[in-house]
Amino acid sequence: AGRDYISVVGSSTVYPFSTVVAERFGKSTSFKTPKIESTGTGGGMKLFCKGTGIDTPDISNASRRIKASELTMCHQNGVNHVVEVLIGYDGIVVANDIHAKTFNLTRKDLFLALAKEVPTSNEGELVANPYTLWSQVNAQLPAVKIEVLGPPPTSGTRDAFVELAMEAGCKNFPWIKATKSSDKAQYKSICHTIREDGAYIEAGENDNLIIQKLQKNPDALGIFGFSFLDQNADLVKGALIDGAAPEFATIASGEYPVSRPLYFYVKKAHVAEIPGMQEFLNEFISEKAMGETGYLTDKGLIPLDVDKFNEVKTDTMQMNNLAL
Amino acid sequence: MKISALIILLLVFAAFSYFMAKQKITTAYRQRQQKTKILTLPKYFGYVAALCSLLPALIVMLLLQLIEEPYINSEISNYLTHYEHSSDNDLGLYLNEIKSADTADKVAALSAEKQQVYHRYHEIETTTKRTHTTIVLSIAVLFVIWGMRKINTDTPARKVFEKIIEGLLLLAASIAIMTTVGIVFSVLFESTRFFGEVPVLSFMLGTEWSPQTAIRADQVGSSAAFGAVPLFIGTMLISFIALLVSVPLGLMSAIYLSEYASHSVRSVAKPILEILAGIPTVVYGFFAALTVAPWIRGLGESIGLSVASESALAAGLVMGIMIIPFVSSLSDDVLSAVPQSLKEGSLGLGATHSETIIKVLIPAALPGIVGGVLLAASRAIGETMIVVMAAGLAANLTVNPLEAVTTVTVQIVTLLTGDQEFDSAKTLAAFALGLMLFVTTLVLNVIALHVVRKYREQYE
Amino acid sequence: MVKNMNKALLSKPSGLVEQALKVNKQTTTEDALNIDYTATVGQPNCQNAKFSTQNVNVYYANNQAIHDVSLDIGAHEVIALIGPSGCGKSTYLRCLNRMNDTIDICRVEGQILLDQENIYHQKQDPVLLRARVGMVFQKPNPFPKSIYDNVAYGPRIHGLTSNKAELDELVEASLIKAGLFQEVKDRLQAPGTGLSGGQQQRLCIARTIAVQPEVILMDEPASALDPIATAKIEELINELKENFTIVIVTHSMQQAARVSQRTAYFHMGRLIEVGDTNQIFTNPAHELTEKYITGRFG
Amino acid sequence: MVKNMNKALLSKPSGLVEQALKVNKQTTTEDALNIDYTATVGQPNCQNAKFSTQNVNVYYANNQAIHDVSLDIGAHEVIALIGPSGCGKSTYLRCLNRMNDTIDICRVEGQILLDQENIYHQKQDPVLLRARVGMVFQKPNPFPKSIYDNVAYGPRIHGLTSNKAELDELVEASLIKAGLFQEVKDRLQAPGTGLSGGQQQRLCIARTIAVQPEVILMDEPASALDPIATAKIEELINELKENFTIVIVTHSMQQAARVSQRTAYFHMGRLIEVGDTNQIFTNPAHELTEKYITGRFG
Amino acid sequence: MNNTNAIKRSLKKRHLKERIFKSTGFFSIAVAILFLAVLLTDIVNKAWPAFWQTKIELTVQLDAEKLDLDAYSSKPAIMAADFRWVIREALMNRFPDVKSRQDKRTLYALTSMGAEFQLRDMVIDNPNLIGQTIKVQFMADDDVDAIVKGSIDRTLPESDRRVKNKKLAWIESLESNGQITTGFNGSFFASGDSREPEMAGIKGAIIGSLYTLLVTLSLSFPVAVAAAIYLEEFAPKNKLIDFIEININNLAAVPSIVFGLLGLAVFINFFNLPRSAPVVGGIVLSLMTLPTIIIASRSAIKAVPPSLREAALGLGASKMQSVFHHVLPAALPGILTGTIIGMAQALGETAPLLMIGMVAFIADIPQSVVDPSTVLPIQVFLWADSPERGFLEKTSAAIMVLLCFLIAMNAIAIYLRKKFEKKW
Ligand SMILES: Nc1ncnc2c1ncn2[C@@H]1O[C@H](COP(=O)(O)OP(=O)(O)OP(=O)(O)O)[C@@H](O)[C@H]1O
Ligand SMILES: Nc1ncnc2c1ncn2[C@@H]1O[C@H](COP(=O)(O)OP(=O)(O)OP(=O)(O)O)[C@@H](O)[C@H]1O
Ligand SMILES: [Mg+2]
Ligand SMILES: [Mg+2]
Ligand SMILES: O=P([O-])([O-])[O-]
Repeated sequence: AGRDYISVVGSSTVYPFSTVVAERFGKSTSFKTPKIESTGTGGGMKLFCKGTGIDTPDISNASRRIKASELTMCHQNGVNHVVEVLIGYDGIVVANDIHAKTFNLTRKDLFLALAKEVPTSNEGELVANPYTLWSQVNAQLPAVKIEVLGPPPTSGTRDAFVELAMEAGCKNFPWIKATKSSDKAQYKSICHTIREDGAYIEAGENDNLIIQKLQKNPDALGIFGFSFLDQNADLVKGALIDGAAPEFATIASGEYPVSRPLYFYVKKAHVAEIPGMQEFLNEFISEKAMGETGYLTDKGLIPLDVDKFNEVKTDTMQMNNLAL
Repeated sequence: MKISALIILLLVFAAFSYFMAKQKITTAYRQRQQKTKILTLPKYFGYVAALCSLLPALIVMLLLQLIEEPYINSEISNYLTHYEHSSDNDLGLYLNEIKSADTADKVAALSAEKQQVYHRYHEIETTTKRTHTTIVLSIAVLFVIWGMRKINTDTPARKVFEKIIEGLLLLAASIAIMTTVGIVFSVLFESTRFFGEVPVLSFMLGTEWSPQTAIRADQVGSSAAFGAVPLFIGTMLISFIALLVSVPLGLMSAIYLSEYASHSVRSVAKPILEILAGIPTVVYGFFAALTVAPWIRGLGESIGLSVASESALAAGLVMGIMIIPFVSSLSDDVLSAVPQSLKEGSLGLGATHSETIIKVLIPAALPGIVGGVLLAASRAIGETMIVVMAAGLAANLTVNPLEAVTTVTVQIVTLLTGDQEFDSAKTLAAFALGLMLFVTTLVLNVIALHVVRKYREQYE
Repeated sequence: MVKNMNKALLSKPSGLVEQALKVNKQTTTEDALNIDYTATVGQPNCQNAKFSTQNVNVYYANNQAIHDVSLDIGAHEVIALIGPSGCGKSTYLRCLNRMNDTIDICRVEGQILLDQENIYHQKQDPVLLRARVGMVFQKPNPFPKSIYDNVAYGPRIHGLTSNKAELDELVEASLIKAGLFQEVKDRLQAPGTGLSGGQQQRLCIARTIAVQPEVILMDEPASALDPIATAKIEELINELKENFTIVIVTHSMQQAARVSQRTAYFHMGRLIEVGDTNQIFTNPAHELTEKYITGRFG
Repeated sequence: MVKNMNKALLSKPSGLVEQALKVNKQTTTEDALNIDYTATVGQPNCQNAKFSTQNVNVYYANNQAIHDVSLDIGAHEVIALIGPSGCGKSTYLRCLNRMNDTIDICRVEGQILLDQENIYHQKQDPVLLRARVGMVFQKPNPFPKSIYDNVAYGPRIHGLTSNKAELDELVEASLIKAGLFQEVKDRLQAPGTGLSGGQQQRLCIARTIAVQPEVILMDEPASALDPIATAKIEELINELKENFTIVIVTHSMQQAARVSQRTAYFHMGRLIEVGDTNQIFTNPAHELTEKYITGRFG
Repeated sequence: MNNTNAIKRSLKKRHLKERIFKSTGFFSIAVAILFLAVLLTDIVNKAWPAFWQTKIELTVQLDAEKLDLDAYSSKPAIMAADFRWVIREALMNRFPDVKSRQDKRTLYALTSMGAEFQLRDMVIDNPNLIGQTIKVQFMADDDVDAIVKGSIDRTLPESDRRVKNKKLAWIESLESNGQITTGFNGSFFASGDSREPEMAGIKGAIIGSLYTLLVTLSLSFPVAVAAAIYLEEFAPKNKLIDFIEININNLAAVPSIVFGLLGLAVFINFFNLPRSAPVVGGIVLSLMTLPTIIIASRSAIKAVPPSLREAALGLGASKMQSVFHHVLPAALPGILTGTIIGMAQALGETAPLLMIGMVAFIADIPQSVVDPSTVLPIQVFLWADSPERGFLEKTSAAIMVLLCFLIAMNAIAIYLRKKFEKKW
C-alpha cells in the first residue's frame, strides 16, 4: 500500500515547532498526523537528499540553511526541486540561575572568555586563554569563575553561537579582522575555536538538563535556545548581550544580536502525491501558525516580520525552486 | 491472492500432504503384517512430505515476492509512456496516491488520469498475483507428487526429517555470524571513506580529539583533530570507575545472597537487585547529573579539590550502581555452582565461612565471575546516556576522575545525530569509532575465550 | 583354605533370598528384615573415650535419619562404621565435627562429648572443633590450587607457623606422612587437581593432617578409587592410627576388616551392634549384622 | 556355619595386606597385583549366544579402557559383570547398546554381534538397536512426567500401539511385570519423580520393558537403593530372566551371586575370568579373581 | 603436636573478620537497594501529579448559526466547523472586563489547546447538542494545572513567577466558584503523544513498545533456542562452531548503538523496510537480545542432568527426540527467565532506535507493526527534551509506566520459574 502520512525529518531545534503544526493539522483535518523525526539537521539532510519516492522524507527541518554540498547531493539523487521555507528565528541565550547576579555581557566578553586563544596587548600575538574569572575579562563583570555549559561542536546551536557571538566579538580586534581577507583559515581558527580546558563544558543537547544544572551551580552560565528560557523564566534568567535582554521583541527586532533562522525544506515532487502535503504546508505558513501572534510564538518561536513573512508565503505557495 | 492467504493455503496443503504420506505408510505397514522390527513412525513420513511441499514453494514464493513489485512497476510504466518521470523513484511517488486509495471515496477523489491508471494498475496487479499464486501452488503440488512417489517404507524418513531440522538449527546458530558480517558491512564502507581523509594511525594513536565546529566546509578545518586515544582512555576511565563500584558491591551482594542470606531473603532481594539493571539509563543520567555530580563537586571543594561539574567520577559511580546486577546475578549463579565438596573440604579443615569463601569459593568460581565482570564491563563500555548527561562531551586526555571525559559511544551518538554535513569527516568518524569498538570487543573476546579455556584446562 | 570358606558362603548363592521371596511376594523382604533393633548390642562404651556420644538423634526436616545412637570412640583407635546404603553412617559421622551445621534442615539432638566437652554447646566454636576433628571425604576434593597451597591452606588460616621455612617444613612433613611426598616433590606448584584420584585423596589426607587434628573422620575415603590406590590409602590409615583417632565409614566389609579395631553396624538410622572388628565379622551377635555380613542384603 | 566361615576369612583381617606392604612401601601393592592377566580364564563362549563380542577395545581419547575383551552372552541368561571400581564394567556394558556413541572421545574397536549382526556396522541404526537392547541405569532416572507417560514414552516413539486402549494395556502390563502396579495404580498421573528411590528404579525397569526389548542392560541398578528396595529389584530380575537376556553390572558380589547364572570378572579393562557364578565364587580359577572375591582388594 | 591453643588464639581475630565480611555483604545489598529506593521514590514523587488533571468548567453556547451546523450535520461538516470561538466566547462571558488584546490572549490560554477538539468530538458524538447551552469540563492549560497542583508557588513575587498576577486572579476566581476540579487523568493512558503537556498520553508509546517487543520475542525466542540447542547438543567441535561461539559472546558485548547502525544499513537501506516501524526496531532489538537469550538458554540446557538424555536414548529415542521431548521441557524455566531478561533489556533500550527513525513525534496510535511508532524509553527521551515544564512530570510518569512493565516482566519470570519447577 502507499504512504498516507507525511514524513518529516531533521533538526531537533525545529522539532518543537514542527510538531505543534503537525498535531493541529492532524487533529483538525481527516489526514493522519505527520510523522516528525528528530534526527538533527545533518542527519535529516542525508535522508532528505537520498532521492524522491515514498520511502524518503517529504520535508526536512533545519536549524541552519542547507549547504551547497547538500543541495548538490540532492540534485544528484534526483531531488531537483527543493522549496525553502524560513519559519522564524530562534534566539540563543546565555543564562544563569535566577538568584545569581545578572550578567551584562558584550560579544567581545564572550569571545575573550570562551576562545581557545586570545590576543594579547601586542598586536598579532595570541596566547592560550588565561582567563579564569569573568572579572579578568571585563572589570565590570563579577569575579566569578568562568564556567559555561553549552552544546557540543556537532550541534547547530553551537555553530550559530560561534558565528554570531564569538566571531562578532573577535572582530573587535582590528588586526584579527584584517586577517579575514588575508588568511581566512587563520581568521576562522582564531574566532571559531572554543577553549577546551574545562571552562567551556560540552553538556550535551538536552537543554532542560542544562537549566537544572544551572540551578545546582549558580556560578555557571548556560547556552541554549530561547524557548527554554521562555518556559523556565522562574528558574533562570538571560544575560544581556550588548545591552539587549533576550526577549521576544528584542530578538524579533534584531536588537538582540544572537539569533539564528530556522527553516524547513520541501520536495516539490512530493507535494502533489503525498496525501495532505499541500494542506500541511498551508497550515504551517498560515497567519495563525507562523504569524506574529500565531501559536508557534506561544512555543517560543521568534516570528518573521510582516514583509519577510509575506515573501516566504509567496515563495512557498509558488513552490519556488531553491538555488544557492 | 494476498500473501497471507497464500501462506495459509500452502500450510493447508502441507497438512494435507502430511496426512497423505502418513496414510500411505500406515497402509503399507499394515499390508506387511509383520511386527518383528521396530518401524519408523508414519508421522515422520508425513513431516517429510509436508516439508517437501512447503519448503520449495516457500522459497519460490519469496523470490517471486522480491521481483513482484519491480515487475508490476515496469508493466505500469510501459503503460504510462506518456507519463514523464525524471527518475525511477518518481514512479513510486506517482503511484502512491493510487496505492493509498483503499476506499471508494479516495478513488473518487483521484484525478481522471489517475483513475484510469488506478484501474490498469489493479488489472496488472491481479494478473501478476494470480500467475505467481499459480506458480507457487503448482510447485507445491509437483514436489508433493514427486515426494509421494519416492516415499516408501524403506525411506529413512525420521533421519531425513531430523537432518533438515538440524540444518535449521545450524542456520539459527549462524545468525550470530551473519549479524557480525552485517555490522562490519554497515560500518566498513563509511569507515574506509573516513580513513581516506584521516590516516588510520593518526586516528588510532592521536592524542587530541577536537572536532571543533566544522559544520560548514569553510570552517576551522585546522583544528579538527581526530585522535581517538582520549575517547578510549575516557571510556576506560569511566568503565574502570564503574567496575570499581560494581565489582565489589556486586560480588559481595552475590556472596551474601548465595552464602549467608536465608532462602526467603534471597528470593526477595535477587529480583529487587535485578530491577536496577532494567531502569532506563536516562533516569540514571538525570540522577548522576543533578544529584551525584553536584554532591561530588561540593564534597571535593570542601576538602580543597577542584572538581569539574561534569566529572567522570559521577558518571562512573552511577553507572557502577546500574551494572551491579550483571555482576551479582552471574556471580551468584557460579558461586552456587561451585561443588559443595570444595566448600566442605575447607570448612572441614576449620576454616571460617569467610575464609572458605575468599580462599576457595571465589578462586574456584573465578572464570564465571570474570565472565560476569566482562559482561558488566561491556555494558559499561556501551553505555551512552549516563555519560552524555553527567560526564559531558569534552575529550580530555586524562585519567583524573575529577575531570570531564567523554566516551566512544557518546561521540558516536552525538556525531551521528548532530547537524554537520553527513559526509563530513565528523559524521564518518562515528562509523570508524564503531568499527574500532567492534574490533576491540572482538579481540577482547577472543582473548577472554582463550584465557578461560586455559584456566579450565588447568583446574578441571 | 580360602576356597573352602567361599564355598561355604556361597554354596547356594541366591537360594536363601530366592526361597524367602517365593513365599509371599509383596511382604517377605520386609518381614525378613523386621527384626527388633531398638537396642544396641555389644560394647558401645570404652575407657579412655575421645568422643562420647549419647542418645543422638538427627533429623532432616521432619525425617529422622539417626535414632538414639550412643557410642564411644576411644583415643587412638580406628573404628569403622558399616551398614547398608542410607542407614545414616555419613550423617552420624558428620555430627562429630558439626559438618551438619551447613545443612539448613538438619537438626541434631543428644549429647556429643569430645574430651568431656559437649561440642554442640552454645559456647563451642565449630571452627575450632573442625580444626581438632579433621575430615576426609568420599570423593577427593582438592582445592583448585597448587599442591603446596592445598597442604598449606590449613596451617595458614590457623596461623600455625610463623615463617615460610616452618611452613615448608610442615607441608613436607604432612606430604611425607601421607605417603605422597616422593611422587610430588618435584611439582609442588602444580595444581592439585591434576593428580590422579588416589594421589588426590592422599593429598586431601595430607591437607587434613597438616592441621594436626586429634581425630580424623573419613567418609568412604576409597570408594572412588581403584584397587591399587585403595590399598595405598588403607596402608596409610594403618600408619596414621599411631597418632590419630580415626573414624572411617566404608561400604566394603573387607576394608573395615582390614583397617579397623572396632566396628559399628548401622541399620536404618540405628546402631545395631558394635564391638571388636574380629568379633563382629566372625561372631556377630545380632541377627541383622549377621545377615548383612553374610550378604543376605546390602 | 556362617560364623565359622567368617572366622576363617577374617582371622587376621588386615594382616595379609599389611605384611605385604611392609616389605617395600612404594611398589608392593602393584607387585601383589602384578599377575598375568592377558588371557581370559573360563568359558567366554556359549551356544545360543545372543550377544557375541570379539576382541573389543575401547578408548577414551588416548586412554584405553577396555583391552581385547571377547565374551558371549547367552539368550535368556543373567550374566553379572563384577570387578573393582574403574575396571571398565560400565564401559563394556555401554558398548552393547552403543550408548558410548554419545561420548565424543570414546572409540570402540572389535566386533560386537547381536544375533549375528554387527551392531557397529555403518548401516546399523543405533536408535533401533537401543530399542532392542534396553538399559537401566545406576541412579533411577525417571522422566519428569507422569508415571503413565514414563512407561508410555517408549511405545509412543516407536509406534508400538495403535490406539489408546492398547497403550493403556501395555503400560499396565509393564508396570505389573515390574512389580509396581499395585503401588501406583491409583496415581498413574502423578509425577514419576515423586516416587521413592526403589519405586523409581522399578518404574525405570517398567519403562524399559514396555518397549519389549530382547536384552536388558543394568548398570548397578540397586547401588543407590536401600536393602528392602534392593531385594525387590533382585526379585524382579529373577522374574524377568524368563523373558529377557539380562546383563547386570554390580559392585556387590553377594548380589552377583544371588541373581546371575554366569559371572564375568573384569580387572583394569581386561576380562580376567568368566564362568558359572557358582564356580567363580566357590572356585575361582584366576589368582586375581580369588583375591578380589576374598576381599584382598576392592 | 597439640595446637589447639595456637588456633584458639587466632580465632578471636578470625571471627571478627568473619563478622566484618558478612556485614560487608549485607551492606552491599543494602546500598544497592537503598539506591533503588531513592531512585524510585524520586520518580514516583515527580510522576504523581501527572496522573491528575485539572479541568475548568465553562458554560458554552453551541449556537447553530454561528457554527453553521445543525443536528443533522455530517461528520466532515462538524470537523470543519470552528469551535475555538465558542470557548473563547464562554471565557469572555465569564470574565467580561477583559478588554485588551494581550489580556484576551492570556485569557484564552486558560483552557488547553485541545479544548476545541474536545468540544468538537462531543458534538460529533451527539449532534443534538447543537443549539444548546451546556456546561463542559474543559481540560485546563498546563500553567493552570501547575498552579492548581501547587507546582508553581503562588506566594512568589510576580517577577519570579511564570504565571502572572492577572492570570492567577482569574484562576482563583474560577476556583472560588467551584469551576476548577481535579480528577484522575485517564487520557494519559488513552491518547498518543502531543506537544501540549496536558494532552500528551502514553498509549502510542505503550502500543509501539508492545509491537516492538512482539517482533523481538517472536524472532529472538525461536532463533535463540534453536541456536542454543544446536550449540549444546548437536554442534561438532570444529573451527566453525568456535567462530560462532566467539561471535555470540562478542555480540553480547557490542554496544547497542552499533546494532542501530546495522539496522539502518541492512534493514532500512538494503532491504527497504520502513523507517520508524516496530518491525525494524523489533528485528534490531532481537539481534541485540539474541546473545543474551542464547547464553541463558545454553546454561539452562547444560544444567539438565545427562541422566535424562541417557534415559531417553536408552529407550531408543533419537538424539532429536531426546532433546525435544525431555531436555527442552526441563530447560524451559531457565530459557524463559533468560528470554524475559532479554526482553526487559529490549524494552528499556534507546540508543539503537535513534538510528532507525523511532525518535519521532507520532501522535496517532500505531495500528500494525509497519506503522510509524515510538517506544516508551524514547517517549521518555523526547519528553525530557521538551521546553514545556509540564513535561517534567509526564517524563517521570512515563518512566514509572516503563518500570511497571519491567517489574511485571520480572514477576512473570519468577512466576514461570516457580510454576515449572514446582510441577515436578
Ligand atoms: N542433605 C540431606 N537432606 C535430606 N535428607 C538427607 C540428607 N542427607 C541424607 N539424608 C537422608 O538421611 C538418611 C541417611 O543418609 P546418609 O547419607 O547418612 O546414609 P549413608 O549411610 O551415608 O549412605 P551411603 O552409604 O549411601 O553414603 C537417608 O535416608 C538420606 O536420604
Ligand atoms: N567419559 C569418560 N571419559 C574418559 N574416561 C572415562 C570416561 N568414562 C570412563 N572412563 C575411564 O574408563 C575407565 C573405565 O571406567 P568405567 O566407568 O567403565 O569403570 P567401572 O568398572 O564401571 O567403574 P565403577 O564401578 O566405578 O562404575 C576408567 O579408568 C575411567 O576413568
Ligand atoms: Mg554416605
Ligand atoms: Mg560403572
Ligand atoms: O538538531 P539541531 O540541528 O537543531 O541541533
